[in-house]
Amino acid sequence: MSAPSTLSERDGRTLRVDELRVGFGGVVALDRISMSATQGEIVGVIGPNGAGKTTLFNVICGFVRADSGVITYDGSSLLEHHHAHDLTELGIARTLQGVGLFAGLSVLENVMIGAQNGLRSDFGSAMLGLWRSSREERRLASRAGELLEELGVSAYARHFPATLPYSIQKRTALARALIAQPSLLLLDEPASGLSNDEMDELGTLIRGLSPRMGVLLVEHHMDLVMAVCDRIVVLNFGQVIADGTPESVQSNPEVATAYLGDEVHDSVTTSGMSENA
Amino acid sequence: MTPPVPSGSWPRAPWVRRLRLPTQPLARHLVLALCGAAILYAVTSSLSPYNDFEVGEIALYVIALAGLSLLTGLNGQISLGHGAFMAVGAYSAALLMTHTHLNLLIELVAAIGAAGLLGLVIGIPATRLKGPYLAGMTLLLALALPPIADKWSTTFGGDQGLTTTVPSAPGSINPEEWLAWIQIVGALITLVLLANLLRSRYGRSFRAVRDDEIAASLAGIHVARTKVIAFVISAACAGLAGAFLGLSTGVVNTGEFPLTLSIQLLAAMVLGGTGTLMGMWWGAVLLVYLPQWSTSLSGDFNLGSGASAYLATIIFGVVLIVVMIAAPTGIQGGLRWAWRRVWSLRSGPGDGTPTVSRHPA
Amino acid sequence: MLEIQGLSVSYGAVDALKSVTLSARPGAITAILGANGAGKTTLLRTISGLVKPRAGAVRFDGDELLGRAAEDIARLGVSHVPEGRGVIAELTVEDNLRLATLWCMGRRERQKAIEATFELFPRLSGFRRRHASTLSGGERQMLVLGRALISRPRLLLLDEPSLGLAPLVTAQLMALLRDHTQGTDLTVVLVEQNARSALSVSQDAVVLNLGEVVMSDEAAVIAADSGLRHHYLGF
Amino acid sequence: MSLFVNVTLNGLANGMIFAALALALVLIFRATRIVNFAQGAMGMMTTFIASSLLGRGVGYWWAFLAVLVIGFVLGALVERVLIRPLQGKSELNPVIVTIGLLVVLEGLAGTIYGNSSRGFPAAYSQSGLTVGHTKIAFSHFDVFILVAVLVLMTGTLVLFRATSLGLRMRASAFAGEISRLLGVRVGVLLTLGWALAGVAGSLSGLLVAPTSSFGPYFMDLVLVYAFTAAVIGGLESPVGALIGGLITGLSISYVGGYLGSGLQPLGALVLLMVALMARPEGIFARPPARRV
Repeated sequence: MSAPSTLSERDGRTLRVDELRVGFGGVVALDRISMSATQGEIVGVIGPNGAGKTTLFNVICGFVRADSGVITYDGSSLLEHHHAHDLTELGIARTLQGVGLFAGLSVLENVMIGAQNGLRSDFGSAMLGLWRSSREERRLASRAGELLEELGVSAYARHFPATLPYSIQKRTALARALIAQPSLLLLDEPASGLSNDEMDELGTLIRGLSPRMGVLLVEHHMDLVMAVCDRIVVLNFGQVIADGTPESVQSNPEVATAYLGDEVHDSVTTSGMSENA
Repeated sequence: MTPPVPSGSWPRAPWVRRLRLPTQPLARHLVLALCGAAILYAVTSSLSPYNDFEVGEIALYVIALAGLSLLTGLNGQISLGHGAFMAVGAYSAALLMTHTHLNLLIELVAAIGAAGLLGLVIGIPATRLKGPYLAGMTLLLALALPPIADKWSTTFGGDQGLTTTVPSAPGSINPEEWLAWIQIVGALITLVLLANLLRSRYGRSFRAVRDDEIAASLAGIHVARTKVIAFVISAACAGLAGAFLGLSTGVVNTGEFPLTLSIQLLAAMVLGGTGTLMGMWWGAVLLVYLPQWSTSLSGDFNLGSGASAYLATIIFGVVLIVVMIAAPTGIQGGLRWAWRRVWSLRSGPGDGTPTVSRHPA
Repeated sequence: MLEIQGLSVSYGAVDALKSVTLSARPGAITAILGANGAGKTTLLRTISGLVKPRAGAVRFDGDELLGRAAEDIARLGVSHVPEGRGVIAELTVEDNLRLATLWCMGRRERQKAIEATFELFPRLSGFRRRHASTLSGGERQMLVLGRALISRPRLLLLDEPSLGLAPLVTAQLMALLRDHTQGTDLTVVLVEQNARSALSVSQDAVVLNLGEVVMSDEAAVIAADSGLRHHYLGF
Repeated sequence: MSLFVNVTLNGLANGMIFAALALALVLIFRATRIVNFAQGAMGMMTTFIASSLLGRGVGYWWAFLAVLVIGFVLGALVERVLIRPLQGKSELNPVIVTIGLLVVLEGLAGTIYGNSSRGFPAAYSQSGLTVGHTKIAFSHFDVFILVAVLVLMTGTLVLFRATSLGLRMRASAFAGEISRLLGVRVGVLLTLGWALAGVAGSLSGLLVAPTSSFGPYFMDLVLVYAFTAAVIGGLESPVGALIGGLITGLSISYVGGYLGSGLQPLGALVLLMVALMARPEGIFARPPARRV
């Protein structure tokens, strides 16, 4: 993929999350968290199951409403009058857990979908099948084809996703996010279901994105996170418990405890359950 | 509807490979339409006037079915009330014919517009509804609209209905053939326009929204707008078909648009192949001929005249059930499958020729 | 004795379990550890009949479990507590408990069993007629655990009971589990992310990674192995 | 004023019938997330069977009872033969299958019994009661409707709230997988839900037939009104079905009384659209959790 020509204009776009609070019923999913990610930076968001990582993504994308707090991207708020379909125009793209591909669209079409918001031709010319529309279609298709080529899956361009190996599907989903040339990419568990080798390739791929865009990476495979991230934000029980370089996170005992838990000593008895639960 | 089964490899016959269709959508679809027109011309000019009349009816049902196929098959929205949109189109055109002396073209455009408008009214709440809710609402629509014409019988002609007039045929062409041609041209134009649309980003958006609304919105697609567009287009097609139906029957009254019509449209669409355009020709043929076949069938089995009226209904119902449980791809899907089988047997197993994306048109 | 041999499970194009072989003995807790996506939940769902495997065998006390319906496996004395505190939120606390006894107890015995469960979790007894949806996370976990134990199972499958619980509650839960298993013939398979607390109450442990068994030993041995930390944290 | 009273009473009786059929839709929807569009046609079919039985000299109450049993069996049969194979497919497939069943049943009824509408006897007198010195539009039969539907509703509630069978049914409707893990035979209970819905549908057919033009299509409108009622009630709760039934019955009765009966379906459509716009999942339903 060629770097967008407008790179210099977009340089330094930043996602800022400030004192964000989200609750479902009585449960606090995100408890006044603050963090940021700037274009060119790869930020990992980790934490044990249920820590609030996916909720954070969902608030950014407008699927979940925040109770309080602020999210801005490049200065504009993402919380008011904000819909998921506006994200691409702001330069934000997201992949979904699993693959989230369209089963009834070929791999090529799945990728084309990602950038068709930028098309100019109107409804009339599409319906009449005018050159204006079809030329644009052809250009989009060839751009999608090039991107698939770069990701090494162009052989499958005309296949339907369900018939393909999982790693190919994952790459297609990534291509769909990349074709919009986002300045911020949200990756939701991109490595799930991949083998070790495939994960290494994914790591190289993500690293290669970094000058062009900011990447927010939710991932459970620590090898990958530690290898590719510039900075890591650790969530636990909806709070940020660490934010720093991979090295600092690795040496943080609180992080290890969040993942591994504490030992249960013989002195702990069940009689206390009634009071403390 | 289950999304169409991915086709995997689809080898083509050698002569098909040599006969390249243009890739530009308009050119491609015009070529196909002209071929279709030539075949239909040969058919209509050799048939009796009554058969011409039937070919015209087939053409008008193709219009309605294509719209329904787009809505249900490609956009995942179901309508059990497409008969109501046909009624709106028929009455709009017939009212203009009774009260004004406009060109047929303007009357047809009015029918399309009126039905499209109703499509907008129904389509906007529909964007928020899941399958069963939308099905129930459109079912109610099919039952709610016709009584309105009875209520204001002075405007809508009550039981008698409104009469329609077919523009007189030029030259020595007989009127049935002329009407058939008006309807065939209407059908071909509709199919070309829809096929163009489906090969553009709009067609892709329809299918993306059907498959996964959340992923579609993340790709920048305005989900609600896309669904409303699909609904309006589909309703507009039904409106045109309704206006043509009025021309065929010569009179527009509420008896023409019972709930059964809406359900038969659904059955014909499902049987033809949900989500295809060409498959709608099969569906339309069934809509026109199944009642006749079932009448003669019940005559053969001495089921009595009462039964014959219902046999077609039963067959449509059974078809809906069987296709949904056993073969969700319908006739068109079955033919494609058979075609692939034949050619994969010819070219032998393990023939890894490049696969072809399955375009809906 | 639970014996699993060569168990392989795929979801479409993804291999969730690759020829997993392990066993769990009665009177002991066997911890299944591993990072998210390692295949732990799939393992439990296959044992209890919710997922059909591609290949392999699952035997419990000589009975082959594969090929049986989930409700029949439950009636063999297998209690599976699914991930995410599987209370039935629309039912009351008491109805949640009662539901688990319908197939195995008469009216009088059932009432006794319910009272015994409330004695085990005194906190729940105040909420008998409250809908389960009103319970806190810890209370829900008590309820599902009580519901799993009320039918006196021979095999207990627990999927991440500590999920979202405060550390102290987790510790108490684990201690309860430990006390409840010792000296009985109950077989417990405990799937946990919270490795240290799980290991401290378990006798045996198995570590899964990408659907494969990478470590399998006594819990104390695995707790002392630095490889475990690596599988979790990558460092 | 007397028009208003009569229209209200009429709406009440109709509302109870809609509630019965709405209950049938609710029983099925909450267990299987399917709206059975053939529920009305199934009630039509069983009413025709009742008509045949009466024609052969079977006593009214025996026929009544027999038809409820037939409704039970028919409901179970439909679930096992037509609905079970659709498990795991898209939500549009069951919609289309039940619509197919609807037209098959209507076609069969037309073939066997003919199209001309015939009379169907009412259990009690249909002439209006006299209150004081004025005759009101509420008959002994309307009282029977009221009682019969209330018995049905109460029976359903008692079943669900006070029996272990009802507990199993609720559990498998709310959480099928967890219920299976607790040894509940969910598949059987789903069939039972359809069977009970069949009883409610049969009852509504028997109650509608005397006051309508009894023929193959006489339940079509009743079904869409019941659907409206069920949606207003949230499609989940029997009590919601009752409230929705009364709201729908009264609304369309007022539309019929003041604007003309031809506009009743349109009135119901407007009511349904307003309800769906206000709360797409029904007025009395809990807001759904959004899954991403």
